[in-house]
Amino acid sequence: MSAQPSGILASFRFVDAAAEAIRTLKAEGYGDFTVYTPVPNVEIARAVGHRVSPVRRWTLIGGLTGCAGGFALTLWMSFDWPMIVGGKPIGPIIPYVVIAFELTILFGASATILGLLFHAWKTRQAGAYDGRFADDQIGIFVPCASDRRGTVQELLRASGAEEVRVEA
Amino acid sequence: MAESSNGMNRRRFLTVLGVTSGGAALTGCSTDEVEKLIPYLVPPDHQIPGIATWYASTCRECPAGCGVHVRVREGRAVKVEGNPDHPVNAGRLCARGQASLQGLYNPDRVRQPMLRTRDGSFEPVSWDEAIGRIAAELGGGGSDIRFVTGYEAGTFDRMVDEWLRAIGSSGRLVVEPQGREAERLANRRVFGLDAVPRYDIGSARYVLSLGVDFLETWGSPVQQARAFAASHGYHDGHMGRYVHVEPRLSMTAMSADEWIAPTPGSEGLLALAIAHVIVRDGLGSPPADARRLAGLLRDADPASAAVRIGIAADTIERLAREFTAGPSVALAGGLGAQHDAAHSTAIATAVLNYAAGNVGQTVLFDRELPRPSSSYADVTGLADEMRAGTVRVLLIHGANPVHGTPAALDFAAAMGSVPFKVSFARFMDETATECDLVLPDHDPLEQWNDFVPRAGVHALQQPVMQPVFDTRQTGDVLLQVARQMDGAAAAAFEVTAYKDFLRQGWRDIQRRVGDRRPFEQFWMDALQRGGVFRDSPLRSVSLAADVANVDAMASWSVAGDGLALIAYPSPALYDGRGANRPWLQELPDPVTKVTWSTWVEMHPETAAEHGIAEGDVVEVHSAYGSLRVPAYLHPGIRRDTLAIPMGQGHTAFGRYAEGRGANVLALLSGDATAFGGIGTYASVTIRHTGEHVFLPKTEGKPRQMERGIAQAITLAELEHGEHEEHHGMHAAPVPEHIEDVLDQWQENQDEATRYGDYEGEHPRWAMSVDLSRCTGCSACVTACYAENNIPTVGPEQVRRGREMSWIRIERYFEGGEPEESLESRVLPMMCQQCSSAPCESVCPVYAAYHTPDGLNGQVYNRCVGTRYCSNNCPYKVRYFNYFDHQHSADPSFAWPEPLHWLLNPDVTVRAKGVMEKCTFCVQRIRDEQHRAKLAGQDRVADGEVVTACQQTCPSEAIVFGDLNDPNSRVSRAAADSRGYHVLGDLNTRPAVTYLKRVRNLVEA
Amino acid sequence: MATTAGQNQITRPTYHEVTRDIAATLGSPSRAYYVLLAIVVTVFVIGVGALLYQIRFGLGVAGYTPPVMWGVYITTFVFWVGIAHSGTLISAILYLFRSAWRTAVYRTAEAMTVFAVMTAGLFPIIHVGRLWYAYWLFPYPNQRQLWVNFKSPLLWDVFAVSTYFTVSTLFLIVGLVPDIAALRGRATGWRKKLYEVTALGWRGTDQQWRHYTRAYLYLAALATPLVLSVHSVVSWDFAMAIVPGWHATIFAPYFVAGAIYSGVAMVVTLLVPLRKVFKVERYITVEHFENLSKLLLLTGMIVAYAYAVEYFIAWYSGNPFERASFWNRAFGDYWWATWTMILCNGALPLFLFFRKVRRSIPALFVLSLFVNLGMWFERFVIIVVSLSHEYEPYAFGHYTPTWVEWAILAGSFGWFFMWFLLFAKNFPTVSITEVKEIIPLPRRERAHS
Amino acid sequence: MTTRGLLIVGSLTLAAATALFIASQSSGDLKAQAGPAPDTMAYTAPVDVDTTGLPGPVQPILYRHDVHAGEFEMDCRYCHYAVEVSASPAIPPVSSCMGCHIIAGSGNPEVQKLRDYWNERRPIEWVEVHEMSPFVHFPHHRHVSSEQGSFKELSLVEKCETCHGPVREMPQVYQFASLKMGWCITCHEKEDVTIDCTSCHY
Repeated sequence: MSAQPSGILASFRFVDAAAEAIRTLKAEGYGDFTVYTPVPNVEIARAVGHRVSPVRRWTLIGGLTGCAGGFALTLWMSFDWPMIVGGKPIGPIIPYVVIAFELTILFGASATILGLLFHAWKTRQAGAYDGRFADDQIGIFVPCASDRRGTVQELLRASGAEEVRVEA
Repeated sequence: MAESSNGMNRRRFLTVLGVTSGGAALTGCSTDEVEKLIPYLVPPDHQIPGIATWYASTCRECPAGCGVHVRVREGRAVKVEGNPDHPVNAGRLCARGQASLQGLYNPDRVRQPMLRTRDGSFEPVSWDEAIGRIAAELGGGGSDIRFVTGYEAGTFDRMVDEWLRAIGSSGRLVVEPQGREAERLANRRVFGLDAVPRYDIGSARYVLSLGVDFLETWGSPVQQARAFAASHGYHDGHMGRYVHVEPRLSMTAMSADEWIAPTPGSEGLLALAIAHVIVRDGLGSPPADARRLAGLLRDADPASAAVRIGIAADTIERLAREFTAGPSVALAGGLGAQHDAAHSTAIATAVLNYAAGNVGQTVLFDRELPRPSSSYADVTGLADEMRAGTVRVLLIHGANPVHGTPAALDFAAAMGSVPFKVSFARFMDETATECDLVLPDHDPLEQWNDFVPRAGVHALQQPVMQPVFDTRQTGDVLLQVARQMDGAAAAAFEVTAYKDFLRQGWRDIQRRVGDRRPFEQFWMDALQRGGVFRDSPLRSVSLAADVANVDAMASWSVAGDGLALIAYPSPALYDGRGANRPWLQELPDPVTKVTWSTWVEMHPETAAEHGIAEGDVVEVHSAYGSLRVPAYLHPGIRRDTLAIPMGQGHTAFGRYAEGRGANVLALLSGDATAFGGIGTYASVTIRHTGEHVFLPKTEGKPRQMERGIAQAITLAELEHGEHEEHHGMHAAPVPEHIEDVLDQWQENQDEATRYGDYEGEHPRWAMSVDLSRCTGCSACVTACYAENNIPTVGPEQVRRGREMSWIRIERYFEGGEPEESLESRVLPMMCQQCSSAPCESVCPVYAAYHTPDGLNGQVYNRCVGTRYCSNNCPYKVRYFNYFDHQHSADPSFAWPEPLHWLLNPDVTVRAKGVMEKCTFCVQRIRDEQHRAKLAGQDRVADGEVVTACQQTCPSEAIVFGDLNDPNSRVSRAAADSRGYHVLGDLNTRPAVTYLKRVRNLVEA
Repeated sequence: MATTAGQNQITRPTYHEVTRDIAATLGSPSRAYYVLLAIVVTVFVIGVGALLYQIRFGLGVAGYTPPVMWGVYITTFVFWVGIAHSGTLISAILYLFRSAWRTAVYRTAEAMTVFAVMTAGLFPIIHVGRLWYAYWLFPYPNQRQLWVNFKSPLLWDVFAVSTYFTVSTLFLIVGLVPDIAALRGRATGWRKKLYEVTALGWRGTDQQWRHYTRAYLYLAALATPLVLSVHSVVSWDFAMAIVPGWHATIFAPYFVAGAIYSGVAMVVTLLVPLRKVFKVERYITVEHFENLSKLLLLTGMIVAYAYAVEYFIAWYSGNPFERASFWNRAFGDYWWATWTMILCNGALPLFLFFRKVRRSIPALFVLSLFVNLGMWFERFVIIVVSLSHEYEPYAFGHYTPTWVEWAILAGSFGWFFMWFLLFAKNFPTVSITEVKEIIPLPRRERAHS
Repeated sequence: MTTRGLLIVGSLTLAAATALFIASQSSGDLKAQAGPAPDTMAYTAPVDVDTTGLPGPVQPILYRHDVHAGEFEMDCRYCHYAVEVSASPAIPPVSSCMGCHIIAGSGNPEVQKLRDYWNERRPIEWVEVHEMSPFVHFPHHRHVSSEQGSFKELSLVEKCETCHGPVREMPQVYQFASLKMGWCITCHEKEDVTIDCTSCHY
């Protein structure tokens, strides 16, 4: 992560307080804050209001590639050196469905992981962090210039932050 | 022959070549050790590397004397096949003949002269020393010298006699278990002729065998098998009928249409009773003087005889009518039927043949009679002489009396009191180990010799390759000895080499056959053809003057309440001389399917009475000794009878023979029978020892569970146009319309898979097997081992079912319940080369695939060894290399030096972990295709490719060829109405068509 | 957010307690752990020794008796592949069904899956005649210009099993990331470094959760058909063959059910000692075992039904080969194997109808052991017994395994448990994050009122 | 064996010619060193070669294929007499070397080695250069007599060279082609010959 910007780091015990804080922040026009939660939380997510993750596209594309690749691989290899076995056709589709299916899953899954890593990296946020956020606290970091610090601290306290500190 | 390799060490050359070609190990990548190529110094005549040379010679594995062609590659004999020009076997060979190579290359051959030292062990000596020693021991010769040989008919026979005469002795003995003493005696009594006739089985339409195993060891099995196929094989609507009379169902009996199991020892009476009926009712066309037999036949009326035989009287009447209905022959003899009254069986048979007018028709006496070989009585005589100490020097060649005579005679002990004993044995057998000096003879394939299997047939033996070891031909040794002796002996022979002696003899033969050409021409021609063959003139015989008062009523019977024991010669090991050939040891017995051991055949009910299960070790007691052998429960034997094969129980004779099974001769009387032979029947009692062993047998289940694998049909049914045998395959009947749909679908699939969908015109290699000709003799099995470098795995692995025989003879029993006749069927099972082969599609790496010419290809070096193909093969004809049989350093190496010299250089030797199987001798197919291509033929003609099994089959049951050629023999055979595919309902579309066995049963 | 927790509300721990308790499982374990580890490693080494012996002398040292060309190795392969299945079932399928109780047990099950597949994957290789060429089964470009035969069910296996291994491993790792992040702060020494790396810079930001939850959902969605396909493919190794007793359409569902059955049994076998050793009874409760045992009961009855159908069809089809094959199963030389299987898989699980049994952990443990045994024998019966009596009566044979096979079989257990023990000591065997998930975050209102 | 008969007759004359040729110029070596080769000669072999550094295994005798096959243009079949009739081409028997070297090449140490072998009746243990896996069957006769595809235009020696390389310029023979399966298949596919497995593997 790049050099940590300065700003305010608040920690909440109560999820609804954190949500309220998020809503007010957004109302006040602070867009680029970061929320830390120990578990995924719908209420927070709603408050932050992200759109659905684009990871799903990766899954789709990966799966389709796998499927196509599976059929291509099997059929091409069969005809590259045609050999009769058991009086069956050189390139029967039915048995190759199995291969295609497995490759669909394999590629789909791998692509999903790549998608996750890629997007998580792309949307990474710099900011102060506290280990407790992985335990039982909810954290909000609002990057802001020194002149606005006062108001932001006020705002966060008002919504019920247990602890607000300046990260320079 | 491969002569004139002027002193170059052929042996070394061969081994090296062996590495690069024959003994080639199969590995995934090429071996990185440096291979040496060693050229000839001077190339031997007509030998081109990579091209086989064929030499005609004679098989000496048994007295039949079949002609052979020996295939020689780069100076090594690699395969023995029958000589098509030879009148005896017409190109066919039995398992023992096929295995003769393992005699030549046997690792346990005596490699140089051996002399016994004071401490009793043997030490190598030089030939000069050895010969000097004999000459010294013989001194001036004398009448106290005895020379024992095996059955020799020809020049060597003459030489031994002349040699003995030269050293002033007449003590010559011929020891041959198949002495046929009973038959000779019978013919002396009945026809006043000390000879055995030739039986023309081929032209007989009715064969009655009184316990004769004429397809196994008696007489000339290959010739008789051919003749039998001609007589009994089904051929457009016609076939002969065959009735076998013996207390046990032997391999020969398995081919019978009717098997009669008489009270042991009473079969002679049956013949007599039949003759009685014939004479009584004047059936057929008996000779005028046949009524002179009436007196002899008086007491043999069916009614009383039937009781003693244990069959119904009207059966006898019926047999008499059948017997005289057409050309017929009755046979008697054979070691397996040689009880103390065997001579009266033979007499009765001679009488029967005469009464039925067969003498001169199917029973033929040659004008020139072979020199009568000595009988077992003479052997006992010799034993007495030796004990009496009147024998100074004993020379033994080609015989093993210590193992081959009853233990009761104790021949070994008798030999002990002979001061000097010389053996010319090729192996350290039981007799050789008793001798003081062993002078190893050449193998028959290494020597110059000749043999007269029957009158008019003079067969030559020539060396097909340089001697493997430092051995010498006994003929030469005798000449050298004679030369070292003083006076008469030295003068007796003007020739110095046995070859010259032989050629001299052949000048006489040329004169006798009236050949005008220069001798050299005659000689070369004879060498190429394998000998000179003429039909010999016959003599007419008539009844002896005193035939009326010959006693033929004698019969053998069990003493007390004991069981009858039959000691019979093994079809594979003969009298035991085959026991050191791994191929023969691993060859399943045609009847019991047991390998590598001895067993006692016992009826299941008899076993049940004694609480004996298969494999339980039984102690068999006779008046002369006792034996411990595992039991084999055989439905094809009388409840009051036991049977044990001969041939095992060697105490010497090499790694493959020693310490296997037991020698049944321990149970027999040492005294000669009335007719001067060994009595092979004995009265015994049995005791369950409580021990158990697993018999190394290759059979899973003896019943085919109504699966129609080996199918048969009666002649009557065929005549009425029925071709379906009713077996329980279709438990749930398929409706008509479905049947049609299925057929249509099968047709389409068949069409689609005929060429395996490969483009272009290809042959479709196929095979047909006529079960009405197959006798189960298993010659094909050994031929396949020889051709395809199949390893022998040994008893331990056979117990685990890991034998490798690409072709196996399956034997199934049908019926046999009380009041039901027992039928046995045999079926050679090899890879069926299916069009839609289940094995191919499951192989992940294409190691099993379909070749354009319809073979079910198996690429050994591609095989990874998943063994899926074998699981999916309904015929179970794929064999897996569980051990490294091809690796000389491995404990399971199958070809200990020099045995690996017989490896076929055209076939890869398979490595550990790969699957192997029959591919219709693809190497032969490819060779023929190369030849045809170079000769400018566009395709291989029908009959040009001959598979190893087809080549050797004595009854010509196997036909091979191209199914896409409508005129090929195989196409016509496949179209036969008897044709069927094994497990055809699986739609595997096999390339092998079996023709149903036809049973010539009497109309009920 | 699933607020209906499977466990009663009274003893619900706080987030902090969850983190603390589960982190505690990574502390220095008891002596028993090391003893156990020593034992399994020894067993594993013995197995390796047996394998080397077999490679040197050839497969003949195993008990193969034609026509039985597949024996203990393939049996064990199928056994382990089966074991693997419940893991993915619990982690993926139950995830899609949003069943809350899975959260406490899925990590164990998932780890088990990965290690079971690792074990299973070895057996086809051990089994082939020339294992040094086993790689020929993969379609890689080679100078021979030869490819592989995709029509062979074995090829399907290669693809199915390797796919399954990859996907389930990814699944395990993805699930681990947030937990590792949570432990990052507490760990010390080399483990701290390890965790800091493996946490992949996880902070639980809103963006990360956004992508994470989605990705996890799709992985689950992909894993679900996969788990069904894999054992279907394995079953086709047999169903595609013409061997009587193999060639049956019921095989795929039959095998899948059996796989999950054996897998769940193995989960129970693992959880019972695990919750004791790591003192996580608070999280893995009797409720969990009851749910597992219900799963056992269900799949067990499906399996039993499949047995019945097999025999029925054998009779109803009128196919003499099928009939003979199944008659031989029940009353032939291998009757003991067949009846062991029926007893263990068909009869004993019926006790699970009693709530008492379902909630008695010792009883469940014993039962699970029986099911494991029974399922191994099921595969043995299907593979070995069917092969021993096929079409050619002359070629019937009787197979008995040798010490080599038993040693390698034991070795596989050593190998499997070795990995599991190492995992359990170094990674949380109960998912911290997901256990928290089913505990609602504290709300201000409730706190004040 | 009529083919072989002809071969022998033909090759004997050839041998005689070669023998006379060598005998006629005892100091031929120098000539060869001095000027360029006369037009009659297709190729002139270097006189002495330093075997060290030459590819291919060192043989018991430095038999110069470049001299015999190259410079003297001897037919391959003179020594490898079986190549047209048999799957294996045959290694020449020592006697056929002595056909010429009973006279020719006196003073040449390598020839002296040969004569020693002959006099001591020892076979020469040549080191195999072209090693093929034992499970592969390569029928030489089919290949040298093939009229398939581009082989129609090739002379016999050119056919040999497609696999064995420019033996006519090899003082010491080395393995020219990989002889691996892929290499075989490439050619078989190019020339439209069968690629059925069992045509080589059985």
